[in-house]
Amino acid sequence: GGNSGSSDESSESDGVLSVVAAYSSVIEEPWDGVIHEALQEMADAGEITYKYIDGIGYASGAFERAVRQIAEEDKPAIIMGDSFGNEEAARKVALDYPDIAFVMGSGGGPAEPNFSVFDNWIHEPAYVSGILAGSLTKTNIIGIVGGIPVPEVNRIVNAFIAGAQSVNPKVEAKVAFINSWFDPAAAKEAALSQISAGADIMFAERAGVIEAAAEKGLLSFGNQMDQKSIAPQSVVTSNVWNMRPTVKYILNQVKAGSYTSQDLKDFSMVAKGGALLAEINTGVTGGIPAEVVAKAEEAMAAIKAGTLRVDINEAVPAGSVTK
Amino acid sequence: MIDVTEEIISSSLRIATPLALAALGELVTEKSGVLNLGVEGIMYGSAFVGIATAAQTGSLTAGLIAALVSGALAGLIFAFTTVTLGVNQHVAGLGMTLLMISLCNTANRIMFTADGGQVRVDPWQPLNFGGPIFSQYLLTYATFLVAVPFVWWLLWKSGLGLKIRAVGENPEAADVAGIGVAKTRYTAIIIGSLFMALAGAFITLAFVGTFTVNIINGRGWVALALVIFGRWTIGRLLIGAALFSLVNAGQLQLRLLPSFADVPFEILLALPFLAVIVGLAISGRNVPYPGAYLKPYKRL
Amino acid sequence: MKARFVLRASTPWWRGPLLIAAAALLTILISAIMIRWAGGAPIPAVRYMFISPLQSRFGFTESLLSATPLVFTGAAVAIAFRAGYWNIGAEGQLLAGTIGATWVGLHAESLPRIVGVTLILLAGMLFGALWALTPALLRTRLGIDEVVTTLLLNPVALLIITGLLNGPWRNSESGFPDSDVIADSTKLWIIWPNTRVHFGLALGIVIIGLCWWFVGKMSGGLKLRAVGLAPNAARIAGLPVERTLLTTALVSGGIAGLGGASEIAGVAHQLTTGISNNFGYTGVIVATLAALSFIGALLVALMFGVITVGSFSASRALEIPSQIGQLVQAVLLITVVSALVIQKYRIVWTTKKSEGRK
Amino acid sequence: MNSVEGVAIASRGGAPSIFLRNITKAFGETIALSDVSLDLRAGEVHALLGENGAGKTTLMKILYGLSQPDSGQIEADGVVLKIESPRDARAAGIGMVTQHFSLVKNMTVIENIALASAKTFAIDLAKVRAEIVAASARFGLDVPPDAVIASLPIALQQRVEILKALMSGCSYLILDEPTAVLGPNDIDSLLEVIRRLRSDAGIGIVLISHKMAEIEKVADRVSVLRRGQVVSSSLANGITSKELVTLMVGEQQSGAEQRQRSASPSQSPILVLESVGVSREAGGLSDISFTVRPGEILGIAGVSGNGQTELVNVLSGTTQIDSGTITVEGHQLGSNTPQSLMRAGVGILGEDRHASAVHALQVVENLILDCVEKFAGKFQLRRKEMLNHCESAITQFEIKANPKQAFGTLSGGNMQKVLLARLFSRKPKVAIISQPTRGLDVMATNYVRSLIAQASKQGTAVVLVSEDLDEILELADRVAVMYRGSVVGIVDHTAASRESIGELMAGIAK
Ligand SMILES: Nc1ncnc2c1ncn2[C@@H]1O[C@H](COP(=O)(O)OP(=O)(O)OP(=O)(O)O)[C@@H](O)[C@H]1O
Ligand SMILES: Nc1ncnc2c1ncn2[C@@H]1O[C@H](COP(=O)(O)OP(=O)(O)OP(=O)(O)O)[C@@H](O)[C@H]1O
Ligand SMILES: [Mg+2]
Ligand SMILES: [Mg+2]
Repeated sequence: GGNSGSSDESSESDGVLSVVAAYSSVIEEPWDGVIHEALQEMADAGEITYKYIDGIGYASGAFERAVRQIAEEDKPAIIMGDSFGNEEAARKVALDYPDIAFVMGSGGGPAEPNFSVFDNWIHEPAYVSGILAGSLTKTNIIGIVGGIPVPEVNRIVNAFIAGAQSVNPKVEAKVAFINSWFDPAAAKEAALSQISAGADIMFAERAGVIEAAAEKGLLSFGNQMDQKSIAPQSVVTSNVWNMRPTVKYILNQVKAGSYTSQDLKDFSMVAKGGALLAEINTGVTGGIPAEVVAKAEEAMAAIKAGTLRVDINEAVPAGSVTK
Repeated sequence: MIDVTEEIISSSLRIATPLALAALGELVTEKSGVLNLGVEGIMYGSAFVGIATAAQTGSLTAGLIAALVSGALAGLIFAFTTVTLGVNQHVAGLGMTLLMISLCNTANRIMFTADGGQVRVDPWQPLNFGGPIFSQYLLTYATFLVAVPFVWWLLWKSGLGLKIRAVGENPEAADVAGIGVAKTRYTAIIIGSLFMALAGAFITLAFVGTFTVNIINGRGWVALALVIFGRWTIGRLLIGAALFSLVNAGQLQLRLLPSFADVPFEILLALPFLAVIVGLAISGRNVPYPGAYLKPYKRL
Repeated sequence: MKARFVLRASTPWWRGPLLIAAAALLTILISAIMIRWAGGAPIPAVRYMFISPLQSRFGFTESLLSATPLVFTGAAVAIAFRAGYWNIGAEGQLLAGTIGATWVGLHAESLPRIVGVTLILLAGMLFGALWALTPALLRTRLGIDEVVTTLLLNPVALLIITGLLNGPWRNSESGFPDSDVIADSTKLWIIWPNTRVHFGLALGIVIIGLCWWFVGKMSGGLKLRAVGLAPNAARIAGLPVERTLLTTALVSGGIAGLGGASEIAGVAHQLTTGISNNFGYTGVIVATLAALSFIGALLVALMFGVITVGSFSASRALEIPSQIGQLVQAVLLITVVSALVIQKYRIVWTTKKSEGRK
Repeated sequence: MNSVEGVAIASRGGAPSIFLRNITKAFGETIALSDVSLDLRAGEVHALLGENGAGKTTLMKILYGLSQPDSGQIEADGVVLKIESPRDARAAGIGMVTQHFSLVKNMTVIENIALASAKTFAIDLAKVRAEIVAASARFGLDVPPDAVIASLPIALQQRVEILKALMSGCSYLILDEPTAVLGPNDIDSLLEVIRRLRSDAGIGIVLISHKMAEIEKVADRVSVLRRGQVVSSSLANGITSKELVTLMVGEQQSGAEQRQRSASPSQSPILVLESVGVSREAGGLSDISFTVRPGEILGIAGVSGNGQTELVNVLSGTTQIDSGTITVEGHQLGSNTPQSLMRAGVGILGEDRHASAVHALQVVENLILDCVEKFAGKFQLRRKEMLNHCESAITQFEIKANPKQAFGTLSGGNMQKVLLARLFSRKPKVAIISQPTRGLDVMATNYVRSLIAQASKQGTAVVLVSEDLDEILELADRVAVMYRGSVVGIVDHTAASRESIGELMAGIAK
């Protein structure tokens, strides 16, 4: 990785904090892309200096080396990144550098004194996407292609299915996992096989699925980012994860000197603006009936108001899921 | 619901396209006595160069041409090191693969992904002649209707093919017959690289319309396996490609069934490699390697 | 103009080093072009990549750590190549070693550490050797070329790991495709306090020493070299060519597998799908750049360790892609290997044929 | 010596039309050709003579573009020819049949011939076939067009080679030792073909041969090469065979004393082969039986390609037998591996000295390669003892070499001596010696032959395989003749003559 951002090298001159990120995957992969986007925006606004290293992967010792190098050589105020699959390494380094705030995407809990965790808690917008999908399907078969069936993926997929079945109990969801975080070609092939099995709406938990839906003239739902631009005629909406609230909160904490390790889950949920539903794209092929849009917006409002709670279900949703 | 078998066949053809193209390229190369382990890298390079050019010029055709040029260039470098210099073919091939992958990843970062974006083009769409089986990309039709007969004609019917085979079997004899061994091997390597480049371009320009790290994902190694599985004949090579693609497409369908949720499909994906090893073991001492396989030739 | 390569009668001693230096320079030049293109400054980049890791204790020890798996795979490839056994399968053998090691690591609770460590290393070695067995048998029994068979088993090993990690070995806490952490009793000792440098490095150096001494000094080593240089001559002299090849292949696989175990027990402490960052393939480069000498392999492995650490530093400091580190290694391979060949030849330029006729 | 231009008159052919001028060529430190000039005429058979290694092949390879001279040039009709590849040579009307055939073994005759003229795209095998049939008739060279080369006997393969060259339209044809691989009958028909080509087609032929009889039969002009230099070039009828031999080897005549053969040896045989057979894929031997007594030399004669190489491979253990038995000193071998043979006391000198040793290793290392264990210390090889052993071998066998020198840098004669030293220092009970003097000069040849004689005197049983019939007649007590993979007759030295053995070699049963 490299970056643009401020040219200011020092760690804390005139209150500009330095943040260095370590990504296991590459920044074009949406999960890390969301974090990168938020940090880059802060850097462009002059609020932080930002550097990153990406594509570190899961080779033995690589992630720990990258994070240690950052801690040793850049001495930043904050190290962010995703420690999924490199959990042990990240936590070990954090213990050795108690003065640096470690803020990591993680499936585990926070660790004293300086290891905070966040995650993409976008099951709420996923539920609402599901409502749209359940209303729009004609074959009552929905195709879902996920990365690897880990709890954080499962809960999004399950929420999507629950949402669909809440408005249309006949919905059958076909779920396939490509067992990779980023393999658009495999994801597309899996999506095409679901389409051939009758799916007429596709949920693109991973990259590659929207392309399949677009090729077959079907509707699709994006994940992590607003992915409308990939295929404006196909993408109804996306479950968007927004890291800005998390980043802002952490910056304030560190600036104020009151940073402690914590679970930042709330900042990635709808209530605090960390999760949202992208603007519903009524321009897709065949359009979207107004009452369906209304239903979705109603559900979203209810979630914001706290009157609708979306269940968290982290069980593996395998094969075909019917109610 | 659409007929599943029909869809599996359709999907197999799609999966088989880059494999068959790359394997044909490797076949032409190996028939000249040269093992090109750079196949994975050449595919990677053309996949990237193809889409990068298409994105910059807005023309998929320009992308395809650029991909072919990149393939030819990579082939040229490989030919220079192995034919002219006589470097170990396996070392040069692995080097080529590592070079192309690291070069493209670096260029991709510099050109397209520095701010988290990704290169995208509107890819070629399948041409629909009715039914899922006949809804395929132009390149898929071209592969099976043009490239396969062409390579068959090239290797077994044309004068160049005769030269390639002679050079691969007995370079000394070919040399004495007045055939430029180096020239013929360069030609075979470059023709082979062009097919590998087509295979790479198919993945980005037709199939996914984007480029990501690890886009080739071992397809080059599968192509290599297919050539040996096919005992250096086109018919058997195609049978191998068909079997592998059917297994691959079939497992994607099987994954949809609840009872198969826990089946380790990785074993199925390992099949082509294992099939080659078993096949070699069964043929025993009768593996029809080209006579000059892996041997550099130098006149004194 | 047409170039012709003519074998030199004799090569002055300085030509080799000179050409290799030229190759290194060419590599740096090509890298510099890429660095410029990426918007970085080439000279500091080269300094970050090759020198700065050596200037701090942290950088140095991390370089040692990165070099450790390459010491094993470099030695594994070098010893096989010396015997004329073209083992391109160190990657798969290392991966097989990680499987064996993880299996022990997950089942070896409450053993004394010395026992646990011995077991995990033995398992890695055994699995690596077993992974090398089939191609070796095919070669020695049926004369089937090992280049392709060893190569094609690499993706198979990776698929088995993926299968294990998506299935029975999936992490019991996170559900991620990485195994649980191995038992403490099987973790290797840290040999340089307060760094990550572990016992595996010492083991690797011992292996290098053993290989060097065996191949150079022992009777078995003389046989191995003879088989590698001229198998028919060795056969005529009554040397057991097939047995030597088989043994060497298994030893080579065992060393690569040991490298896998060293990574699991020394650093990673768990199996991941990406556990090997092409360590086996890089081993082929390491051995080739070292011209198959063991001490050379150790030095090249260390250099690659430095480049690995240095390219991360350069990447962040100069904001250039970290992928350039790998690029440097690949370009270095091609230029140096070409230089090693070219040094044996004299290039004669001849004019076009038509000009030749008077 | 006659000057090259001096004898142009009265020649059968016309004026010289291809000149090789001042050709020099060195391989590393070996000077293969130094300042060689030669001229070739159309319609004339020009014989090229010289010992092994004199440079004949090298010179012709240069003419045919397979090798480039370090200096010198080739001219035709006053024009300098730039021959950089066989393609250039053929364009200049020069064709060549190399010492080792240049045919693609698993292609058909048609494909092999089409190769030479193959264009890039269209290729019409039917047309090539018709051309082959026509050319066969025209030159009197019958070949089966659809047969795969590997299935043809050597003589037919050679015919394909000649036809291939002729069909490319050459007016000069180089034949490098074409008769070495043929039996007497095939030799006669080849010579007939050569005469016809010269007289009917007006083709200029360069014939390389070691056999005076053939030269006498067909040559119009004879040139002799010695150590890379032309020492004579003259009309054939102006010079006798004896003079030619002197020209070839120099004044120091072969002074080898005749071996004293023991009167009928009484001891029982030490090596017994009974009905030994080897499958076709492994070379094809059938029903080979013979015995050798201690102190006896059994010569194995035969036209090359009749199973001698395979027999040596069987006795060195590199080819496994499929039937029959091998018994050494009364003990039947379970299987004929190199190890079991060596343990039984069988030693071997392979036919190709370059293939029998490791060029890159030192002389001292090569010398102990077959008994490495003897020098294995607990922790490392005992270098000192190895060197001592080597020094004494160097002295005893008069080897001109330094123990630490790389074997590949030795001259052929010295290589052969090192390998003989390796063989005899094991004190083998049976020595299998194959082509011991191939490529050696006269002095080295005599020395090697005396070593073999000496070993047999000391009780070693020797199996001597040689293509050189004179060598066998000089050394052997009995001669076994091989034909098509079996032994067709064993003749006592008292009854052995060139003629009797020649008939057996040609497969003409008595
Ligand atoms: N490729 C080579 N490398 C090194 N030396 C060579 C090579 N080819 C030939 N020589 C040497 O050049 C000399 C001439 O060899 P050449 O083959 O021309 O002899 P020749 O007269 O044809 O012998 P023969 O009667 O055995 O065919 C020999 O000393 C030979 O060893
Ligand atoms: N096939 C070969 N491979 C490698 N080197 C060869 C080969 N043939 C010949 N040479 C080299 O050519 C040189 C001469 O070899 P050759 O066998 O002709 O002996 P020679 O010089 O004729 O021997 P002598 O001087 O005893 O007659 C040697 O240095 C040898 O290394
Ligand atoms: Mg000689
Ligand atoms: Mg010769």
